[in-house]
Amino acid sequence: MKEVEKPRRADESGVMDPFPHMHPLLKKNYGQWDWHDRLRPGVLHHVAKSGDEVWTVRAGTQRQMDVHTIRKLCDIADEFADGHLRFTTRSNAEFMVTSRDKTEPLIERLNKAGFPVGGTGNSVSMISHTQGWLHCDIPGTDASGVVKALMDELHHEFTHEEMPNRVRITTSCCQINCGGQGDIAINVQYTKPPKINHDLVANVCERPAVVARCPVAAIRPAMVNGKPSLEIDEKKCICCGACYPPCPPMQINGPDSTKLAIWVGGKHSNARSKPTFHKLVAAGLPNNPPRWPEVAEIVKTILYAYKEDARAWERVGEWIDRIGWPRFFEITGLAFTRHHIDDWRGARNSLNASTHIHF
Amino acid sequence: MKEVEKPRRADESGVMDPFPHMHPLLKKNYGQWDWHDRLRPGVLHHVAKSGDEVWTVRAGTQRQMDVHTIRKLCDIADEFADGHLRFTTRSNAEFMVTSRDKTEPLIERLNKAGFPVGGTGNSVSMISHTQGWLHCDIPGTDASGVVKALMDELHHEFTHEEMPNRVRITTSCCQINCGGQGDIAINVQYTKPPKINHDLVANVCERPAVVARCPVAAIRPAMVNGKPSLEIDEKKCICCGACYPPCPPMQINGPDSTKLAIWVGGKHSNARSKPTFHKLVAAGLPNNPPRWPEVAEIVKTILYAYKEDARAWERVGEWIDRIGWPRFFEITGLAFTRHHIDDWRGARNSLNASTHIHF
Amino acid sequence: MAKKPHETPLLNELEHGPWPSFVAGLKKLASDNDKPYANMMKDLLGQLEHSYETRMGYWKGGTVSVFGYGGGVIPRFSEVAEDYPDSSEFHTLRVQPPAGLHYSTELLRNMCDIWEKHGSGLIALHGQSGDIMFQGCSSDNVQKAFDDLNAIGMDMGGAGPALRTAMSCVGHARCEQSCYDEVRAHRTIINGLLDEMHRPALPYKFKFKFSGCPNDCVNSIHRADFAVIGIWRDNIQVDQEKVKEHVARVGRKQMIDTVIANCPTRALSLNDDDTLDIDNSSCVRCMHCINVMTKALSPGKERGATILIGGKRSLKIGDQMGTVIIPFMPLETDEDFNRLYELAETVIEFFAESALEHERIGETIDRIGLANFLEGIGVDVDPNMVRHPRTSSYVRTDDWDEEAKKWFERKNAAIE
Amino acid sequence: MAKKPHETPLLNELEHGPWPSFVAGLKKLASDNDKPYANMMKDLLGQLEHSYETRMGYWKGGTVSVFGYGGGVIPRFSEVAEDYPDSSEFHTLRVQPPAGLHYSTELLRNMCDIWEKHGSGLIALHGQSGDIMFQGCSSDNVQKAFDDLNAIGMDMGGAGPALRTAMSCVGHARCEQSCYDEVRAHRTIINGLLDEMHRPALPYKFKFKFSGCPNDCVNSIHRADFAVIGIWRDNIQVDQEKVKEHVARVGRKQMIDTVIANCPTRALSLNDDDTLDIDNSSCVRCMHCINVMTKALSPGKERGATILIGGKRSLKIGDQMGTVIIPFMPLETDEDFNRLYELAETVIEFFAESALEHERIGETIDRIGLANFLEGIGVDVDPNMVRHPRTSSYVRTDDWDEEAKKWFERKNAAIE
Ligand code: SRM
Ligand code: SRM
Ligand code: SRM
Ligand code: SRM
Ligand code: SF4
Ligand code: SF4
Ligand code: SF4
Ligand code: SF4
Ligand code: SF4
Ligand code: SF4
Ligand code: SF4
Ligand code: SF4
Repeated sequence: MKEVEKPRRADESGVMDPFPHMHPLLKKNYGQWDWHDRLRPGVLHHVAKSGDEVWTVRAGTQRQMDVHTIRKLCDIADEFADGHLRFTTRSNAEFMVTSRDKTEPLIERLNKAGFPVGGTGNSVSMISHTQGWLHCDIPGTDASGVVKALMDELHHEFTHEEMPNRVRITTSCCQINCGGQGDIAINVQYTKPPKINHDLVANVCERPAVVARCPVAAIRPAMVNGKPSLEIDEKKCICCGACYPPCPPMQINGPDSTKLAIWVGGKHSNARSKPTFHKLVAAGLPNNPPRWPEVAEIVKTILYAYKEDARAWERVGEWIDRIGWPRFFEITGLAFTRHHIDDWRGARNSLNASTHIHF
Repeated sequence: MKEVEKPRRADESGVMDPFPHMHPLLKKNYGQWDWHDRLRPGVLHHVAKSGDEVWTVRAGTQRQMDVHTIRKLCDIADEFADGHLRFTTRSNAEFMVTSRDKTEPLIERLNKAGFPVGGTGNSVSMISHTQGWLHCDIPGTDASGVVKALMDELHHEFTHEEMPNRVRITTSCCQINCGGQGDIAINVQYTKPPKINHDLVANVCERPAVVARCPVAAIRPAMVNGKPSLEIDEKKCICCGACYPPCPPMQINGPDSTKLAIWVGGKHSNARSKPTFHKLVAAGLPNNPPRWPEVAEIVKTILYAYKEDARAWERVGEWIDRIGWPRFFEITGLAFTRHHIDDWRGARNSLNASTHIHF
Repeated sequence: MAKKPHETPLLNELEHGPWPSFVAGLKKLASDNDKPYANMMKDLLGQLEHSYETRMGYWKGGTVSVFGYGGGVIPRFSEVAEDYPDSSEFHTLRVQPPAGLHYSTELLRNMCDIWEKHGSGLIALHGQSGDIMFQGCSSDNVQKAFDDLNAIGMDMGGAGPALRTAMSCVGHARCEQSCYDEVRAHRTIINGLLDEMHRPALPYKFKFKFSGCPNDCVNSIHRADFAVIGIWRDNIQVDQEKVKEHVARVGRKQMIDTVIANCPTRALSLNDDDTLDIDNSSCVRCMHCINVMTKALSPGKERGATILIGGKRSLKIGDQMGTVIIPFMPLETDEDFNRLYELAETVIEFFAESALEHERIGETIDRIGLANFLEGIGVDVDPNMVRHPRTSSYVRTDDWDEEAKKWFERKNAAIE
Repeated sequence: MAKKPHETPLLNELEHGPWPSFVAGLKKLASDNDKPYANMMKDLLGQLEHSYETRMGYWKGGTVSVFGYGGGVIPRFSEVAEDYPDSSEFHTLRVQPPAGLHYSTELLRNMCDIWEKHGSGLIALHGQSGDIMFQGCSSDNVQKAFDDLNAIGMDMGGAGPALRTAMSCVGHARCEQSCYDEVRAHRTIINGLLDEMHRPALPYKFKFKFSGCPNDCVNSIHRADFAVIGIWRDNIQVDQEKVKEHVARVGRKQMIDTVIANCPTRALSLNDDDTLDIDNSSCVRCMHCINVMTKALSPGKERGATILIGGKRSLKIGDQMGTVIIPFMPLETDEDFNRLYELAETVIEFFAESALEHERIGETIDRIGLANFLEGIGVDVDPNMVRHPRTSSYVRTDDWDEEAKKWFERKNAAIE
């Protein structure tokens, strides 16, 4: 800091108490809810044991919001929702209203202000959002742009509940994967070992730490042009990118070698089946801003196959477990390759050791 | 060979053709069977597409048979079954008869000759049999004796179909496990690292081969009393016994340190659930000939808990999957310990990564 | 005269379309020529457009913090500052929101005002870990912004090798499935361990997440080092009349296919009179039947939480989910919450002492084995921690009887 | 005068009880004083009693074989021969039975006669791998016994690092579930590769097992390096009238609970008229519904086998099951059986060339990865080989498009 002022000692207040900010009806019935249903896409209806009822209208946002947008949401909340709103784990805004009659006008108002209403129940909710080129120091692609481009295409599926069950899409803008597992996940997949900028290594990187980070021991300390640097065994390297954050001269990103991959069948809930990881289905997709059409295409293909074929309550992964991977690849027209066969630790558990076969 | 004769050149005839030995009705309808049911425990009834019917009476044997016993079986087959019989994968003898009327007299005759009739459907079939002290060079216990002692106790369950589904018990007389996976498996479990007879190592063992065999790299070549021998890192050793067959001076067996362990829930069939491995439930049981009562006790406890609690068609492992491992340990009164938690390769897959909890 | 905006033909393509546009928002900020952030946002858009053109990122890290705290700020310095000088510093402040993400418009408006003054005007609601991210701040303004935010009751979140900002689902506030008071658990733990957040000294990051039931609406099993998930121990509450109504509405076949056949442990059977036969001792509390019939079924009355430890994403050893460490912990009384806090503290202490540098707790467990981890934190083994007991015979069991004794002693103690 | 039998108080306890007693058999042999084996069996009982007393085994291996063959005999020399001299050599001949274990009493009687003459009179029917084990033979008599057995059409089985004796289920001979001719497959493969059995030169043992359907009555997935399991590709054959009869007999609730809810992939639904609605494209051919309703349901008509490779028990890396390598191989025509044989040959060749010493093929696959193994044997990848595609992002995919092309070319070729 340039100007030296006497710094204020922070009030280490920790997690903010939500009760002063919570909608009064929610506060009143805290822990005393009885059941819920859905009025229409985007509108939840919760009934408390006290008999109180609340309708929640859920609206999509761009997450990375300018203050004007946030104030617009506040105006709407002041007008319809007693000056309160909340955000969901997926950056949707939720407005709680105490009378059913308010829902339609509220929806209209939100739509007019450019906020789509939906994301509830068996719809496609907002895509989980990370940083990308806007802010991160290691991104292979953008995040805000990918999400915007895709949500434009999935608008109908956000505002309607026509899927067999909820669909939760995630993105990650580098292979570190700050985005979570997803019914469908769109992640960066590096395709080339890092190119080392040997001039910088000595200054910027703690070499033993970098060596230790590599999961396959592909990095060795080496002297290059008389300077201490690092060396990669390219045959061993699995292009994971783990060496890049602690050592930016290990350039793993390249405008053409940084590709996108699509994964499916990740699931967090414990409903019916246990939680699962998502599985790789397509890779090598071009990193093609501003609209990543090749990615959108595949996401939609998978989504519509699921929409058409899955049964009520089946999540994407559960649907595929029922119909089988052969049929998944058949109806999506995707290729099954040697790269689909896991070879990381514990890979044996992913092999089919049974005659449970799908024809 | 002492007397040197001109050796006969073998006729390398390979697998014997079964058709000359097969019951004529089976041969006639080979590949043309239509359906089957069971007349009573121990009697299968198969109907061919041709309308032909065959009744199969299954009888238990001791597997390790003297010629007199085999001839007794032959006499019975000649009398009732047109001079044919077969053996099952579990060493039971099967007599095929072409009229239902023959089944009762045949059963009577078998019983009189000391062969229990049963082992079909939802009964406890013959225990899989290995070599043990009778013949093997590395056994920790006997096989014939264990099987006999247990089958004596399970006679009722062999001759009746009162279990929820078939029960297949296996035994193995050392940790190499020639016996298979089982609904219930009774296996030797070593509890101490090998004691090395250093005087013999140099003569008997190929040391590098022994070192290579150890799955946890606990064996090192070493000079002991001036002779080349081997040395074990006892902290690393997992008492697997892999070093013993190629190097008998690595004495892994001890009259008190060789213990028995009980495993449950192995399953080979693909029916309903995929095939599974059996899981450890009890260990440290004394190797107590001639009747191994402590083992029999636990086997029966598990068996009767299953009999009482499982639903029709549930195999032992499927039953436990439904009721949960906590309840299994509760109703069998067995202890759950740190040793039940896997720590071998891929162990992570056996941990509960969900809130699927049984209370 | 106002600084001229960069041309952004690629980004402009994201300005339209039915979904709210962040580009429109950024451009609006860039055109707020009366605001201190306008030029910063012009150059930010320029640099972003440059990334879209070249498909490369141009930020690097550094060190920036606020007085008294070691973490919470993500510093960003531009690598192409010569071309985009006004956004050469574009740091983010991670700030902890109210638990459950409830806001009064007053709070939000205050946040906006502060960020308009000291920052870029760009706020992310919320980060994947649950922070409010005030994105885009010069090094000079970080302290000022924080001071103002702190003055309205907000505190910094986590970054670096530290306790991280936690998340809890809406739960008790609006959800009938919620099995414990998420806000209380969330605030008790994080506020108690706050020092670990503000002065990073752990081997690596450590995240808590709180879900009120096994639907796990905050993804805690995959994404939290320490997941607290609501559950119940007694029987599902059933209103058989409402079950019948459900069957009448959807039909028998549909009921069987979507509910009965979907129960993971065959705990459900439909009686011939259309009532439900629940074998609660086989039920694994998966929530499915309750989710389908929200009116007819509810979680039981004896409620609490399951604790899983070790979830994380892919770095170094591949993705890992948390493992059950406590199958059931009642969470109703003050003592219950104390016990939860103590467990959290014990785990953090163990982590601080035993993890290698840059190792997540899940990796530690993987390295030392679950049984040793449990011993380290003083928790007894329980069959609910495993899908199934070991399938490998490669284990040394000479202390079997001693270990078994511990189990029987515990069982007996529980009875007395 | 006849040699005096040893006292066997412990073994005697196994002489009685309802199950057939091997001790009674051994004692009978030991008392056959007019037979050449009587003294051998007296000492055998003595040594066995000694093992029961001391809880230790007393056999050691060695080298014994028959002319022209490298394997098939398991040599056993006593370590306590001074006390039990007449059973100091007690070798076993492993002999291959008729496929499917069918016997005429004539064959069995011949075997008994030969073994009475040259051996101990003790025969195990059968070993876990499927051999007839002629147990207890002096070094001198091994060749004679074999010559006589060979003369009645029997050949030696496997031992050592070699092709092993195979097993096939009763299948076609008496089972309506059987999807291919097990005897033919069994004999085609083993007899074709017989040299590998008789002259051990493989890196380690290699076992084939043949089951006619997924019930896998010979445990092939766990216990065979190469498992051939019958399966069908088209729809389950249904007789709806018989389904209705079944439902009428057991009741709807029972039918739903034991059949519908037990289908692993929810491929079954009970129609309101008590007929069965089978979604064959979701069915994984588990056999369960067919097993329960043997009259109403049968495997489809387009039959063949699934091949799994790599099953074995625990030694060195822990138990392994086989992995699907060929999801479906028709097995009806001569060419079909040729193709099966060729695959077996290719795998054995690959094993011979690529496995390390004392490495089972399953361990090789584990070491080099399934994809490389498939390449090695020239088999194309197929999604049925995996439970699910990879969950780990740790893979280098720069040749993705080339690999994808292979798939599309194959798909196109299949259509043409
Ligand atoms: C608002 C929110 C919690 C919050 O604190 O913000 C929430 C709220 C509810 N969730 Fe959720 N879930 C929320 C994120 C999640 C997540 C996490 C995520 O999206 O990343 C999951 C895990 C998803 C996964 O498995 O990958 C999640 C899995 C569920 C499930 C399990 C569904 C399943 O069958 O697998 C239910 C049960 C149901 O739908 O009946 C559920 C049910 C519900 C209910 C019905 C609970 C209730 O009784 O009120 C709420 C309304 C759901 C709806 O949209 O119809 N919620 N829910 C989150 C809204 C996110 C959004 O804007 O889209
Ligand atoms: C005779 C035999 C085959 C042979 O070639 O020798 C055989 C014969 C039949 N088996 Fe088997 N199985 C035979 C060993 C096995 C084995 C292997 C073993 O016992 O080691 C298995 C795998 C066991 C496992 O999973 O660990 C086996 C798993 C089955 C199953 C699957 C049961 C399940 O629900 O998991 C069936 C289906 C059924 O019972 O309806 C079956 C069905 C049958 C049927 C009904 C097939 C038929 O339609 O004829 C036969 C009569 C069974 C009965 O006992 O009621 N057979 N069957 C074997 C008799 C062994 C014995 O004497 O006890
Ligand atoms: C901002 C955020 C993405 C977002 O836009 O929402 C984010 C951004 C970064 N994450 Fe993350 N992670 C964010 C949530 C996550 C999550 C999700 C979660 O917390 O539920 C994960 C997966 C769960 C987990 O913890 O494993 C996650 C897994 C990682 C990892 C991999 C950790 C691992 O052990 O596998 C790294 C790499 C590291 O720590 O070295 C990482 C590192 C980073 C860094 C610090 C990159 C770096 O090393 O410089 C990113 C800073 C970006 C920036 O410029 O602000 N981030 N990161 C999220 C935090 C916002 C917040 O505080 O609310
Ligand atoms: C005789 C038999 C047990 C029985 O009484 O039935 C048997 C006996 C022996 N087995 Fe076995 N195995 C027998 C079937 C099995 C099976 C079951 C099967 O084939 O379905 C297995 C498990 C499946 C497998 O192949 O893995 C089996 C897995 C082993 C192993 C562990 C192999 C592994 O890779 O894990 C060994 C140790 C070795 O090969 O070094 C072994 C080694 C042995 C040796 C040769 C011990 C030795 O190294 O000296 C035993 C000789 C005993 C003897 O004195 O006759 N035996 N062995 C079975 C062979 C009879 C036959 O030919 O019909
Ligand atoms: S996924 Fe990678 S690039 Fe994206 S925010 Fe996380 S660390 Fe940064
Ligand atoms: S990208 Fe991953 S595998 Fe390759 S050198 Fe870096 S850390 Fe190692
Ligand atoms: S299990 Fe062990 S002792 Fe028993 S026969 Fe097999 S190798 Fe020999
Ligand atoms: S018993 Fe097993 S672990 Fe122990 S030294 Fe021998 S081979 Fe190694
Ligand atoms: S996790 Fe459970 S309690 Fe929390 S919001 Fe989701 S459904 Fe409700
Ligand atoms: S909660 Fe899940 S496991 Fe329990 S009865 Fe309902 S569906 Fe079955
Ligand atoms: S494996 Fe199948 S075909 Fe063979 S006997 Fe068993 S049930 Fe019949
Ligand atoms: S065979 Fe198995 S998977 Fe197929 S329909 Fe029948 S029960 Fe379901």
